[in-house]
Amino acid sequence: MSAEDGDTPGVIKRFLFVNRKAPYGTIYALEALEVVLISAAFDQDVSLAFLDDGVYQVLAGNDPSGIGMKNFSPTYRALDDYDITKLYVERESLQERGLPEDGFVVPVSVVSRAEMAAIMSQQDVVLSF
Amino acid sequence: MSAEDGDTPGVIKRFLFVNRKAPYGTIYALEALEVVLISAAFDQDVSLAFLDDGVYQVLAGNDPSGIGMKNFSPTYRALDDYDITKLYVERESLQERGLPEDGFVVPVSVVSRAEMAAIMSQQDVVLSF
Amino acid sequence: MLHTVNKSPFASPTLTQCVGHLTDGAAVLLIEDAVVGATEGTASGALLAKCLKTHPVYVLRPDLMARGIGEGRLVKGVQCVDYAGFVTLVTEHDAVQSWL
Amino acid sequence: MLHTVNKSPFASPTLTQCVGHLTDGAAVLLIEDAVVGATEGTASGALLAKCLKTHPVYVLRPDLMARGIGEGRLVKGVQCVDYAGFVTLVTEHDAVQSWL
Amino acid sequence: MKIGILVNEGPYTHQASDSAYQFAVAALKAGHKVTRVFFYHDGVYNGSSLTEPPRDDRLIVERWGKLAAQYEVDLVVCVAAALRRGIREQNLAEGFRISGLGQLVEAGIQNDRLVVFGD
Amino acid sequence: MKIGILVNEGPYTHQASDSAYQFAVAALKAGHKVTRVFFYHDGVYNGSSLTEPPRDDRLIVERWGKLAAQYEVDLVVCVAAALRRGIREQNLAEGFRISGLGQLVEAGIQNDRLVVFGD
Repeated sequence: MSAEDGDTPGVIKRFLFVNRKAPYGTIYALEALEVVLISAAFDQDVSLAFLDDGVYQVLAGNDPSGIGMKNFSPTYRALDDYDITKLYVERESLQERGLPEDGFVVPVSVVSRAEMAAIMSQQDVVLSF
Repeated sequence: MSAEDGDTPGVIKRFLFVNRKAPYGTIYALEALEVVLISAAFDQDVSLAFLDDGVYQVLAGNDPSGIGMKNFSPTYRALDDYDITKLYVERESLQERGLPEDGFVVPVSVVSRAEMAAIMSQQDVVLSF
Repeated sequence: MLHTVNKSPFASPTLTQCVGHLTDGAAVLLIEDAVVGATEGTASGALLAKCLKTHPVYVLRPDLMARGIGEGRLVKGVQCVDYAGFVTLVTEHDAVQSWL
Repeated sequence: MLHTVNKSPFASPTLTQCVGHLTDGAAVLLIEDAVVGATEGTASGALLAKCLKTHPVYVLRPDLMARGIGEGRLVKGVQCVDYAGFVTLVTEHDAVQSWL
Repeated sequence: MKIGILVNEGPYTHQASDSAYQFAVAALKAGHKVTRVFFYHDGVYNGSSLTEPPRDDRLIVERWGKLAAQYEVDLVVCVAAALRRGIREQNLAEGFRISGLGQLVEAGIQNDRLVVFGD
Repeated sequence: MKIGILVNEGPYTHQASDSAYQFAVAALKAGHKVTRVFFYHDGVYNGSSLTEPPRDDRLIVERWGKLAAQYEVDLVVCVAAALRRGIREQNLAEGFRISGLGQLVEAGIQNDRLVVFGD
């Protein structure tokens, strides 16, 4: 498929990709990222939400070499090249996990649960993995 | 395979099948039951533990016709024919789910968490699904 | 927004998280293993009773029947729907968020 | 008995249930997504700190590294092992119970 | 109304595929159009031509194919997810086609609703 | 010591197969015998000959086969679980064999330890 396939002129929808699972234990985080990258070709209004264990996806310092897997953290840094810059991380999820509000592999906006709820409510299409 | 394959004379191990997942939402309960039935042919000392959402597996009254699946509750009643009679249901799991200590599809022993822990500690082989 | 939850609240914090993210006009639909969470006398049932003051809560009846739970055991105010009702809920809300 | 847990305690009550079923001589090994539960300043960390008074708790280091968690952030007393250590734990206990 | 569906889990193991199917049938009966069902993650296993459940069980793969034929539903298996899991043209069931992730994004754009079923 | 392993999940989707593999390698290196790895539930997908992950990814199916050949590990895919999920002789990878659930019970009886990896 190419970007042209998806170019329905005039239609720009708000897409939210909801990430709630830890990386490496399952493949959802990696395959969700693959969809996000493809969505860039369709000129939509794309946002990514990281909450619950999804916050571990964007932490810096992952090293899965010991479990024989590839580190896919660098791919998050490629999102900026595709003009995907709305990455939201939920503050309450960080706090529950004893994590600080910095040390991410990409620039993210840390938002409250109420703000995250508002972001979710504004979407046209919500993709959960 | 036949019962003969597994007949290592003199070896009788304590097998515990641990069931912690609800039926129908996933296939684990059904496929675990298939292993239990096969284990009967090997003349081992078999016990079944139902705790957490596993307690829903042995409740009477399941009717999955509306979701197009087959009701496999009657299979639990067949266990008795194979001399598999040690079925333990954890009391605390029932209480947390607002369930009474009766109304099961087969005869079970309702045990406390401490008793369940003691049962688990006595096993040679623990199969979790 | 229609929010669907498919996991048992006894096995996952997903229902709690979903309820914590509801905004005006949102509704909750419990399907698959999540339906057990709507039973009275449970922590999740209490959570839903509170949620019902501001948001409608639905349970998919075929999934409830599959798990042997009678409608009479549900928290008061929770409404049962079949798959046709699921479809109606999807069309009546502007979008659907599945909490997986 | 060696008890292994592979789920994040933030996504599942499995670790709590496992700890509630330990008997004399039992040990706990956290693998896969469960390793995040051993970090200090969390509810699961506090649970494990209490558990450590009576039972050893281990974390699989390769899984910890994969999730970007430094050993310095673990609850004091939790021991890191690699896969060889996992094997040793399995052989040193009379049986293994995987909490899936 | 035009509806798209995403299925993230394989047949039999998780209820996701069953729920998606029952939902699709109800939507079609209500007069809506289910334009596409996209199979991602383990959902690609729904497109295997080799499944053979016990005789008294439902035929998940076949019934998707029949529904697609009857109502012109586009059943798309994600190529990347499928290759990783051993689903290719040679073991692809009737009624399914293999294509790229763009088809999922497109389903989000072109339908009035996108409903996700998974684990 | 003789060790048996049960794998309940498919390759790539869950870490279970990876963890089981790394554990098996470590056990063999320590001089133990891994007599059998039994694949049940979605674990049967580990025996698919058709998986093709991206070039820079690990080859889960192949490395099981190689390990089995090097150390004489019996890789058994459960027949009932496999039929339900579309794994048959025609798409069974090298090094694996299809057999009944009795092989799992037997692995529990005949080994000193049985270690389960799943979801």
